[in-house]
Amino acid sequence: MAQVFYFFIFPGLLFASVAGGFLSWFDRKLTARLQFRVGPPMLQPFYDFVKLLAKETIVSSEAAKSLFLMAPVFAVTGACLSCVLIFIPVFGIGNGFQGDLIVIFYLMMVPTISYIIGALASGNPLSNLGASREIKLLIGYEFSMLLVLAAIILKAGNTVSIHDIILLQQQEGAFIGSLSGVLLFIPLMMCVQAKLAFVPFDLADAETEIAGGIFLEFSGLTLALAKLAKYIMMLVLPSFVIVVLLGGFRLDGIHILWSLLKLIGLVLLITLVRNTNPRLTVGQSLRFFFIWMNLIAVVAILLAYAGL
Amino acid sequence: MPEKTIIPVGPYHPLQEEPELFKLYCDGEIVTDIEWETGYNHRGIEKINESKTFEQVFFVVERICGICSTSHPFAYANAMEEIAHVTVPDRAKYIRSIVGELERIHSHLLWVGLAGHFIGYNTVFMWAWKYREPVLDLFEIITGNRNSYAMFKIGGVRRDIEEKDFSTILTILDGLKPKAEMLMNAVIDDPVIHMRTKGKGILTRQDIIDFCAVGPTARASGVDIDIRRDDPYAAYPLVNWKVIVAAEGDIFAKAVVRFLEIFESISIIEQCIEKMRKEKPGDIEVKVKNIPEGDGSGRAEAPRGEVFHYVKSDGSNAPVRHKIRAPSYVNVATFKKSCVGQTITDATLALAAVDPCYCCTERMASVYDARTRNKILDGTGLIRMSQEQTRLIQGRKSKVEGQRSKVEGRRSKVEGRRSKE
Amino acid sequence: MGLTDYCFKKSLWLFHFAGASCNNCDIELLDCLTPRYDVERFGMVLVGSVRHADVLVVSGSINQKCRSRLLTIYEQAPKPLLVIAVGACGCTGGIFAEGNTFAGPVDSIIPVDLYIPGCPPKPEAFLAGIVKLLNK
Amino acid sequence: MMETNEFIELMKFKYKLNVIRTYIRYKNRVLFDLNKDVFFKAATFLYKELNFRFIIATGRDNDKTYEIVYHFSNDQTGLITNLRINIPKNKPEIESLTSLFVAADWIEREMHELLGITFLNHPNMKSLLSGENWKEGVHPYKLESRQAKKP
Amino acid sequence: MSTQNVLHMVIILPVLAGMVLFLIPRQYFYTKGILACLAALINLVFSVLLFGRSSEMINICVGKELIPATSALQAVIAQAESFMMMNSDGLGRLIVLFVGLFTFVICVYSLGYLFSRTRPKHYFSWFMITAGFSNGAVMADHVLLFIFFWGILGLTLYKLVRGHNSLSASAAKKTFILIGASDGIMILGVALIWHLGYPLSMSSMSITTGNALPVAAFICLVIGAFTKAGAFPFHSWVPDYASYAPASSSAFMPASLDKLLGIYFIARLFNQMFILNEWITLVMLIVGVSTIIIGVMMALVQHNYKRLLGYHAVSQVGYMVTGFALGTPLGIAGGLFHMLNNAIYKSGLFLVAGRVERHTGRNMIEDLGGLSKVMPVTFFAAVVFSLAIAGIPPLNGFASKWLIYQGIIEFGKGEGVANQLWIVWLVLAMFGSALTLASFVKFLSGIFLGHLKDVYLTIKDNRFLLCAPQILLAALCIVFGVFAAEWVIPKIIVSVSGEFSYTGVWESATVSLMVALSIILGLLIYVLFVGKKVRIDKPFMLGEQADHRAGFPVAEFYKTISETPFLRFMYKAAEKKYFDIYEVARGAVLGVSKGLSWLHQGILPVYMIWIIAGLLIMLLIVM
Repeated sequence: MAQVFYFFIFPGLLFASVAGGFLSWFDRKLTARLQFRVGPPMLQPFYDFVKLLAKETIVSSEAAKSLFLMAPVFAVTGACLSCVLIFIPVFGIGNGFQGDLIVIFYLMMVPTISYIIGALASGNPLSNLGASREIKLLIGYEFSMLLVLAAIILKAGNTVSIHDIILLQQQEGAFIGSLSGVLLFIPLMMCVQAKLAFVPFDLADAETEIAGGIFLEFSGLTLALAKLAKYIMMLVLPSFVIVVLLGGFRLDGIHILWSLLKLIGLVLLITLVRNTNPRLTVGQSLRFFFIWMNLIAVVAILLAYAGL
Repeated sequence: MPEKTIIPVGPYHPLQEEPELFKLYCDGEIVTDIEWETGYNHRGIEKINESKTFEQVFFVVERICGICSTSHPFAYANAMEEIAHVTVPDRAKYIRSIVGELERIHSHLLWVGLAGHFIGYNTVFMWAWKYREPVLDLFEIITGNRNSYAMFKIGGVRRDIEEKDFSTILTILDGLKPKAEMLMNAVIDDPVIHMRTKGKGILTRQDIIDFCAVGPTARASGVDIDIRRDDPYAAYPLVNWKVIVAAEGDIFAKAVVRFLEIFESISIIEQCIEKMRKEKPGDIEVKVKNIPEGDGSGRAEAPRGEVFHYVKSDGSNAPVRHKIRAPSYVNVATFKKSCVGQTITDATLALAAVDPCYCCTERMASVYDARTRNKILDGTGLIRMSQEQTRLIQGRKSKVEGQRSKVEGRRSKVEGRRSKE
Repeated sequence: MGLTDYCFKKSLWLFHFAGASCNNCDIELLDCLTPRYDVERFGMVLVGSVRHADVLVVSGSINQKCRSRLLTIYEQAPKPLLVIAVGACGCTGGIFAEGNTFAGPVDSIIPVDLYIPGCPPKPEAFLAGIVKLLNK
Repeated sequence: MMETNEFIELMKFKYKLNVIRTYIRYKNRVLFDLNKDVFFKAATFLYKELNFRFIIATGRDNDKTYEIVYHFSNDQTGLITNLRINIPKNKPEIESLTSLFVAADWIEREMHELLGITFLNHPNMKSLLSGENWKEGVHPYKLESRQAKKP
Repeated sequence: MSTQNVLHMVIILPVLAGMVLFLIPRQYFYTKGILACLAALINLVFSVLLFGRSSEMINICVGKELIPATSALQAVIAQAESFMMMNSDGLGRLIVLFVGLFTFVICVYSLGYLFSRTRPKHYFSWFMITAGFSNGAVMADHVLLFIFFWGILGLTLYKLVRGHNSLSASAAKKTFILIGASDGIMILGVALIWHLGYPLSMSSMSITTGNALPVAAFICLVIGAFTKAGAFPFHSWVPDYASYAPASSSAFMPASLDKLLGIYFIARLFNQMFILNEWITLVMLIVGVSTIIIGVMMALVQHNYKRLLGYHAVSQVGYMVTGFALGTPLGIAGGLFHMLNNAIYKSGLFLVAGRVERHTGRNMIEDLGGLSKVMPVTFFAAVVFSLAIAGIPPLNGFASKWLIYQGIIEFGKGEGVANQLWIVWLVLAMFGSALTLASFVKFLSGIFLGHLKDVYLTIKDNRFLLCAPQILLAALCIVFGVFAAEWVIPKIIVSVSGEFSYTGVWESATVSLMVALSIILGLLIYVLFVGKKVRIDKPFMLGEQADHRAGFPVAEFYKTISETPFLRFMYKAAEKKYFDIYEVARGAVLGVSKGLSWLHQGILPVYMIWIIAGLLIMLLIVM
């Protein structure tokens, strides 16, 4: 029963969607402010969600119906699971629900894959195009992310346990304090940007090119769930960065404030990048990750070997 | 092998505000051919015009395209004045040029914004449109409406610019300059924008000549044509300015040309105002009694290129044939060249790069509105008019009243905004 | 007013259908998104797919070719759906109603919830219209 | 760069036999009434040798014939040259200009659609605009279809 | 029944059954099939029985008692006794169990699948014989006995590829030549071992790879194993086999049995027969990860879905090689577990491919689409298999890959060169998994999603004989994934690999429970909450009518990737078969023979010159 509570209430579905919703509002609001606009009200993500829940859900006649309808459910599940696995060690909840870095890495892939599968299942040709871009992008950034991951495992002394990594950082200072840590931060943030499908890597759901791409056929409940998964990922990915590079969260005294600031700072960074760049093409993104980000990551790994 | 695959762009696609269907034939992500389907926007304007009087035609040609709503009347006026052998007073020339150049500024800013939107750079979109707003305010000051200005008539203009407005216009333009410069630098210096636009969608000089393309599209490919200089009209021969030409022919060059033209336009307006200040207020129109038989071709340089109007009159009060060639009509055809061989992503940007305006492209068979035959002076009048029509047709009184009060509400809001600024 | 109704009104997503328009209404509609008017503060955003839409904004006169497309799009949108006819042309056919390709104003094809007349309506008029509709 | 008069003389000289009438409206507006047989050569001459730019063509049904006016522009002098050709209604055919420049493609398709004129040697002679706007085979710019329209 | 008898049963019974089936005329196809299924079932039962036994060495030399003790034959038998040793240890019994399982499952499927046109001659006979000899090979302790069984398997493999068309014949030839050549090399390896004076019994062999000769022996043997398993660069028969052989035989041989055997032998080689030195480990790891990456990169651009699966059959081997090369219990467990999992989902995928091919008659992804509407069961199975092979938690592919990753990370704590490069192995192995996912997105969506052509509307997906094997295998995928840590690994794997401790945590059962809960919740929401609000409508094509030419064909998904500068070069080279050892060797042979034929032009003076030149050289050497 405890697991069910962890999964659905705290730090799972409910907590993650509320927190992620606020972060996504923060992102939208900040975007608006950067563009001299007022921006949406604070509860906007929740309005959107509830509205979409109440709307009609349309399934394309070309779709593989069951898969199309279930894909967003998988997305939410994957996002939630990764959230739980990240936060369980953070909150020091002992038993029952654990996973290591590799598991989290794979679970964080699940929402993206679900979107891709859902888009392909929708039977819309334009979604196909979006899905093809998304999966190419996935191939692109996954390699950089893996390098970063490996570097972190290396820095943590060949352990993959989230708990140990946090503990190590709290004892010996966050990984970002070292030169290799700083270098690792760059590709990792770019991967986060790509995973969140924000500009400059939003080519899969580029509205002005392919009219919504992978989400083109989603409507009503399916769209609501897809949005929910996005909200959760908005919490999960920055938290992941914090856990592996920025010293994790600490929940005592003044550290709560620091942890919150880290989270908000990261979202701020994501939003800034998102608002100061145009979208890249598939080839350019692939080149960006394959050449530049991998280069940085490899240099960081070499530095980490040298103990820097 | 499977049949060629098609990526449809349009008709109701967020890339374009107007409906148009482009079928991109693709091989992988590479576009191998393009085909278009038109007619979604066909209104038959040329045909409508034949049932209108010469004066009324102005209101139709204004509505060929909302963005070029000065250029079409401009060209039409040129054509009519050629038939009627009329020379327009200087002050009217200046006013015409001012409106025309303001339109160029607003249209180019609009394009910059939309192009930013298309490449996912929403900040550029928002900023460009924010800086476009003062230009629309200027329009409101000069013509009374933000779009569709109803300024032109045969032999002159309808409204004078008052002395007291000059300083306002100059202040707003002065405020615009640094902002436009900032925006230009932000766009032109951005390395990622370079990646996306440089070397993409190239049109060579020969392509331009083959397709007979005009305007910034041609000028960005090194073809030095500008109707304002080549076939001078209005006040353009009276002021100093230069034609911006770039050689590369890619999307980036088009953006650069448009940006620099904004500054040229600002300078033209300032010079016009200087000259108007020096001269005493005079006539803004010559009365034209009747239009003789004959034909006239009028041209004007719209933001997108040369607008061409060919009017044939048989001596009555209405045109027998009114042919309109908007710049997009020739520019859009160049997609066949600029899109092929690009990836889909670049092709969609290349579609946007010529600043296509399908409304212009598809006006063809003309239509003119019988109900607006009487003198419509400005947009407000039209609003009222259409409200009445709405009421007539719908018989929904309450709604119309709602809209009435809404118009009031809007007015107070405008004032509120003004006072806030 | 139930929760869903409330949320619906707080989060209207617009899909823009440009008929045979002169572009002015479309541009003014886009203007609503931009800093001076910023409809996003009411939770409105412009969406690219009609499947996400709550509001179908129709501008311009409707010609024969648009007509069937408009119907298709209307059917493809998830309900509940509001329809707004923008501009003189959208409301009545306006200046183009006499054209040989004209196929009736919007409300002769699909039910319309809100008319925003004007040639073109100013963004303020658009906002005011939406507010009116929401308070209905 | 040449003066308008020189240009007219040149044109006249070259196509003397077939130029039916010449109008000079302004200093930079010229209109030639050409015979159908010679217009292609004239257009080639304008485009290839004098570097004129094709603007557009206007098609019109003037009750007796179809009248097509080809508008060319010289961007150096601002000169607009109009070539007017009358085509008999019973045999509405004329040489296409697409082999000279691509720009003629659309307008010829459009005239084909609106007036029913056939352009010979056009690579893609199908309708440009309407799709479903009017029925197949109806040419809305013909006088008879205009009169058939509801008032 | 003693273990010895059970052992006899699992080897002799299938072979006997196969022999009997030869006698039944061809027209009684179903009788043959049913008999084969029965035999396979009995075989499976015996395999399970055998699995329950404990490890022992067994002599299968029968008939010793019948011969008088004084007979001279006794001496021969005594000689043969050491030769006929069988080792029923954990690894062997595990493999036998799975051989039994796959034999039965695929036999049932074959019964439903094969129809006269594509039916190879004596299919079931060869099928059963293959099963028997596989069991024999797995159990054999003496290397020569092993080689005997192994060699015959090459022959049966050849017989099973032969289908109806000439392409399958050429694939069969290629397979036969490659496998045969590798068997020859293996015998060379055995000879080397014998030359070195080591005992030829696998269990007592423990060769240190100190100097050149043991290393050469190792390499000879490992080439045999790699060819069988299909590891780079000896993989090239697998895609050809997969494309042209009947799908049921692809599912049987390259997808499951050959993997089991090849990896079985790799396991023996790496962890029992030889003690690998640091450099060999390094080379083996390089072979492992390059197999992963090259196989999957090739799969990515395939248009023929059977060929795509063939390349994946290659790619997955890389994980197992990597796992065993690590040499740690964790790595061995991972490799072993992955071998089982791979056999399950890969043969499942071939079953799916077989069904698709049978119903549509098409091989190319771009000719298909939308089949999920008419083949729901197959589709469901395909989704499970695809996600499993892509390593999506909580399916079995993830569980075993995760073990291998753990192994690599743990391995990284060591001192050697290979250990220090652990990041390379880890990153490439995990990246291979992402690429696998990408190509399975193509496979799934190209075949099952999208627009369904009208010709395929009549397809029925209700044949029990075809559906049941798929569902069984899909269920196994789920069970092996969900209960990996709780049940499968401790019960099945640990006994073979030895005890180990995890460095990471993966609570598959809890997570699976949550996944199940959320799926149920999702279903509930759909059924109760929005059920009435779901509407079916035409796809939104921006206002236009859907055009079926529209859209982005799944088959062309990765064109962008294959066209990037470096990869384009590699793919071009691969297209020209520069990486295909068979083609390279063929080219070399042809080149040499061409040169020789140029020399043998039949002109006497030229020969004379050659002879004199040769004499001169000999003189020089002698002097």
